[in-house]
Amino acid sequence: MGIPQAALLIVLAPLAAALLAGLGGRQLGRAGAHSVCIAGVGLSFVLSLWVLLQLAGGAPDYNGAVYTWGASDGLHMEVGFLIDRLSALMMTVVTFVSLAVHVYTIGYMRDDPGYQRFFAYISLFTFSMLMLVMANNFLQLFFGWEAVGLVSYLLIGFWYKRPTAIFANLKAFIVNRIGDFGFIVGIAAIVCYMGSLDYMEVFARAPAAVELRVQLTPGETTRAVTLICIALFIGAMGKSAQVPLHVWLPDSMEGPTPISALIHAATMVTAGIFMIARMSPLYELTPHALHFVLVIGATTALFMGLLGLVNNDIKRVIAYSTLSQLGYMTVALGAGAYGAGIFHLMTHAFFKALLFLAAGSVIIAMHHEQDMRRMGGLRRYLPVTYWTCLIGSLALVGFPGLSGFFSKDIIIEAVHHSPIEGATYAYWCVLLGVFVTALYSFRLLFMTFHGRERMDEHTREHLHESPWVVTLPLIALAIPSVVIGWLTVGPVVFGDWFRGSVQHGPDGPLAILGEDFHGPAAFLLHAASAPALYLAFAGIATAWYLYVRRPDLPDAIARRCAGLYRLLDNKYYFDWFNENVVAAGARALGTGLWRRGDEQAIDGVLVNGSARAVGALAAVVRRVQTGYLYHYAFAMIIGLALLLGWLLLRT
Amino acid sequence: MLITILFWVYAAVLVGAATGVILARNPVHAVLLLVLCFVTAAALWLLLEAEFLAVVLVLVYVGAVMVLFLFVVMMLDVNVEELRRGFVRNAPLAALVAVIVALELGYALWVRRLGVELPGTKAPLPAGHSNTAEIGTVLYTDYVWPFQLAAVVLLIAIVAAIALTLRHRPGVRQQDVGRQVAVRPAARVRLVRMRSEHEP
Amino acid sequence: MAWLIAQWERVPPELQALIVVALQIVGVLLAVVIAVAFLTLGERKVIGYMQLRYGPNRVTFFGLRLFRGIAQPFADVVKLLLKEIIIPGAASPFLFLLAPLIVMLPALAAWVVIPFAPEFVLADIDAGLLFLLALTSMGVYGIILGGWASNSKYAFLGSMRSAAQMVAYEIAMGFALVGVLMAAGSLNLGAIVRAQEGGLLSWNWFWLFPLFVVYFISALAETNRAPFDVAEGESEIVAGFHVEYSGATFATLFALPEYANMILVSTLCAVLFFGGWLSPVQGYLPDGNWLTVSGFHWLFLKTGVFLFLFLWVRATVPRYRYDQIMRLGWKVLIPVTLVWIAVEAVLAWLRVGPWAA
Amino acid sequence: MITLAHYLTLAGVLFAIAVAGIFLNRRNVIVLLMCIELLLLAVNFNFVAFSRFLGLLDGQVFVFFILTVAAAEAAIGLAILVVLFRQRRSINVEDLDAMKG
Repeated sequence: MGIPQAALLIVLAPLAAALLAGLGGRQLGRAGAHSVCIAGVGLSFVLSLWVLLQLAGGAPDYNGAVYTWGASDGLHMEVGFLIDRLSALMMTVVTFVSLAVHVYTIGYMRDDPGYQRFFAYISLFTFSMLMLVMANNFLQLFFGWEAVGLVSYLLIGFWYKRPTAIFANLKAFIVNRIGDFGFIVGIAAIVCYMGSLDYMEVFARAPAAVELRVQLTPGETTRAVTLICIALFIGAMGKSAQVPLHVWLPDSMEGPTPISALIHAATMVTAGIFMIARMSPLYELTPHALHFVLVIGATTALFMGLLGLVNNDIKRVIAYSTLSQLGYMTVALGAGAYGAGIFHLMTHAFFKALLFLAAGSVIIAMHHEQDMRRMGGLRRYLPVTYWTCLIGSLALVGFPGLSGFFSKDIIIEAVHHSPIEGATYAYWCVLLGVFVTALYSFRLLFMTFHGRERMDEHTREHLHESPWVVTLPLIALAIPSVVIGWLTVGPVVFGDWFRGSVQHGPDGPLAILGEDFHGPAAFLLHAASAPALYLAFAGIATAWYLYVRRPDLPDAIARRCAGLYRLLDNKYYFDWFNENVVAAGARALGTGLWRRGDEQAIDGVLVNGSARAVGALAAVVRRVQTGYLYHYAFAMIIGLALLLGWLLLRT
Repeated sequence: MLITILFWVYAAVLVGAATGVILARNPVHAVLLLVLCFVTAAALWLLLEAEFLAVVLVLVYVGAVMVLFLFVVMMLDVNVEELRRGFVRNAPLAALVAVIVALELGYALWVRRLGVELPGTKAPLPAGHSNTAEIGTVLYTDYVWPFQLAAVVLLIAIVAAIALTLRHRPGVRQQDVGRQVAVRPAARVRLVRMRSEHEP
Repeated sequence: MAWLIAQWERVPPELQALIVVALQIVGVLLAVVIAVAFLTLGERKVIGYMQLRYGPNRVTFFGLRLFRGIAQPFADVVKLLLKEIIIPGAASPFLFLLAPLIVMLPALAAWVVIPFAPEFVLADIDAGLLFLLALTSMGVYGIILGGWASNSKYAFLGSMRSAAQMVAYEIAMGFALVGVLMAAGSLNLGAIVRAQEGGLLSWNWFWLFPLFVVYFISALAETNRAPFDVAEGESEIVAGFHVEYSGATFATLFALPEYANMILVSTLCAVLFFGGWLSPVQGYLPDGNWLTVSGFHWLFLKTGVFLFLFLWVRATVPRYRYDQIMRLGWKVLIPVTLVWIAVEAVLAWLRVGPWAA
Repeated sequence: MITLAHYLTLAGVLFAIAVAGIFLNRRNVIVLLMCIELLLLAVNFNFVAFSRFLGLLDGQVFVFFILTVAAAEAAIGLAILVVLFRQRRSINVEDLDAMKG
């Protein structure tokens, strides 16, 4: 078996599993459904790992079409795979997290009536994500992109009887559509200016097309490649939840927790990051677009993290954390350190999935209670969850040696060295972000697992550790959270792992950092001289002080800084703005169009008016149309005579 | 000389018959006069050495189309008198329009000339000349697609005419040849062996 | 005699030609009319013998007993011509009198294109076959008009039946003729005969046998002969379209055209499918033998055979019902001709048989 | 001698007669149809005459097609007429005014 066959199997196994579980779920039963899906995803994971090892061992990249389903005017529309180290890495991460989530779901969804449907969805989701990651052309990328959006819509609204879930999935869908609009404009611009959908052809033609300009506003031209990159990034903003298209992600916590882990931590939201890394040959051509990316990412990284400080829903805190971390990745991309972004994506996938699953474990134990104010002191009841959660949190805040430490530190350093305009702003954002990250992470940890037990008696009596299907994935994710950074930072970020798949500028920040890199241990020592580490520790200490030592203090601070607190509590009024300006405006516009445009202009003037006009005209013409055959015959003959006369008299 | 005489005779008959067609009181007479028109027209076409078309005109129009007209005229119980109302009242207008058209055509023909050598005559075609073969040659080569199209038009006309006039009358017994042929003796006759009542 | 020839020389050549042609026409017509007269006699005798009775045997010339009944036709003619012509009161007199003429005219006019012998044909026109078709299609007018002008429901019904039947069978007949002209490559009847040179098996009937059968059946129907004589079905509609006619009008509407048409289609059968004036043993016996010489006698003989067939059929086959006639015409004969024309086209394309050259 | 002009004039006269016929027999659909046949005959006359005098065969081919189409038209027209008569017991054009507003 070669890589092409493996690639096909990797994609098709989850699809087949999804179809089996989705269409034949009733026949398969619960056990059958989860067995099929886990087997499918497991096969995908094993094969992905095999492909990754093959590529690591020096196997050549695979880039080929499987099926051509349309060719029009030189434009080939194909299903094709590009298997290089970037996509292999993504495949492995996606399938691994997905496998963990699959196993975890057995425990989490045990009593849910939509068990088989859920498994079908998550397998389908895995398939979509793999199609996205493995695409070798924009059309398939778009297919995967939309399929991921669709399945996330289905999954967020999985509990479709809850109004909030319906609201959340609609919100996610609509916000993603806005991003997708930009995305498809980008693809269209690529077809327009590059004349191809294939990645490699586009990349090959891009340098020649750099000077193509497009006139967006009168008298002012923009470079086409900048337009393309910004349009694509708008798509990425939707998927990867960057400000201001981030609003759907916290709300999407309405879905079952495994989904939160799968979609909103490890896979779907990383699609944007992955896509921009994949498009790095295009982005390298246009500093303007990178500047845009950098500023958006930095803003997201800091300000979304701040929101995590005031929220009391355990899953939402993690969701804001995800937003913040996505901001970090985007910053890395904007700084031109694509490898760092992908590296953080990978490490983040592990510890964020871990955190979500741990939160899920807590939620199971608390009988679907998500408010942290009703928790506390849980570490005695849920030891495995506690320890794995602690590992995840430490990885997240960047505890030295853990995976998050490496990835985050590299990003901060990369931004520091970035020549892109706005890098200073970004640097301060990400640096402060470290403190904020530590603060909210440990706020969550302390509020949940330490301190006074604030739950009611009934809940306390039933507290017990989750079953092994829940804890096993926790442990399985905890291990890479700890070690993956140490093991892979060298080759992935500073080595030539991504050579050929991701293009870094020759004087990019990673090149500068790479000169000083002498292995993970040295990196560890070097970090001790940077502010980030101390900020992280400061954050942890502050959290401990506020939520363990003086639990009364946060409320007092909130009262003192009421304006700031209200700003944060209302999420910077984004939702308010969307609800009352955008949505209300759209509704008002719709109502206006309906009343004025549809009822008055179209129905009134065009439809009824034209009918009335025709009627009035017909009333006149009716006198001519006698209905007698011979009148028409006379008209014809007289007309003929007149025509003949005219022809003859016309000299 | 002979041709000139024939032309004038036929032309006179043609014009007279045509006038009769439009003035005839009885539609049957009109049909018959129209048949006469077609026959004289065919004769005139023979003078023009268009034998094939002349024969086809008789074959198709006289032999088929006008028979159809005759059938319809005879079978429909038409109140002729009622249809003639307004005949006289319309006559001046009809004459006026006809004269205008005739004048226009005459003007076009005799004054404007339209670039045609009108008084020219043609020598008769050579003896071995076959108008039918010539038309056939052109029809099956240059005009083969229009020819097929014309065939389709006729087919549609057949189908349409049948579809329009076909009606199923209840209670009419019709012969089903297929069923008649399919009859087997065993289905109709049963042979019964009986003992004779009296001993011989 | 010499004076006559001298007078003849003084006549202008154009007029000479006209007189010659006129004499030829009169000759042919006379022959046809006499043949019709004797055909009526022949019919009665033949059917009489077939039905074990005598037929006409009283009227003779000057009491000669040898050919008893031989003068019967002349007696009939005299009788018919002397009878009163009755015009029904509500009839349309002009059309009533016109109808018989319209029937008779095509039946006689068709003879101009019949090649009687290698060098004898009144009008050797190229489109002879088309001319025949055109003329036969005109015969239907007389019948319709005769029936309609009589202002009698029986006559009208009979004429309608007859007209529908003729129109229907004309199509099958026309298709059969298409096969013939495909085989000969010409519409000229003389050319059609010449294309069949070479003895019995090179005549058209051999390769176009289905078309010949269709043609013969259609001919029976076209002439309103038994078993297709529902137009005059005595038991149903008295006597059909000619029920109101009498005397000379009856003779010209009914007797003369019907028998003239019978002779015509028999002759056409001989010309189109049986080699016309050609000898059947041509090519089988050495040349110069008196049997191999082509000539009018062969045509006469063949026509006689077909006329006998007509009579034979009348004597033996029961009358068809009207719907059966229509069914036979539209659903059997026309498809058969279509199929065989297709077969013939394929044969010609493959250059089989007479198309080998 | 008979020239092209003779035939064209004859056709013109025929055409004018047919036009007059349409005006005269405005109530009788059958005669109307016959007048149309006359019109077509007049037109065909022109075609045949021109074909002969210009020495081009196309005119005759065109007449052939006109005959075809006219035959089809007559067949369908008469079929419609028969159906009409069955429905209305009349072929008076003035009775056929269902379209009249």
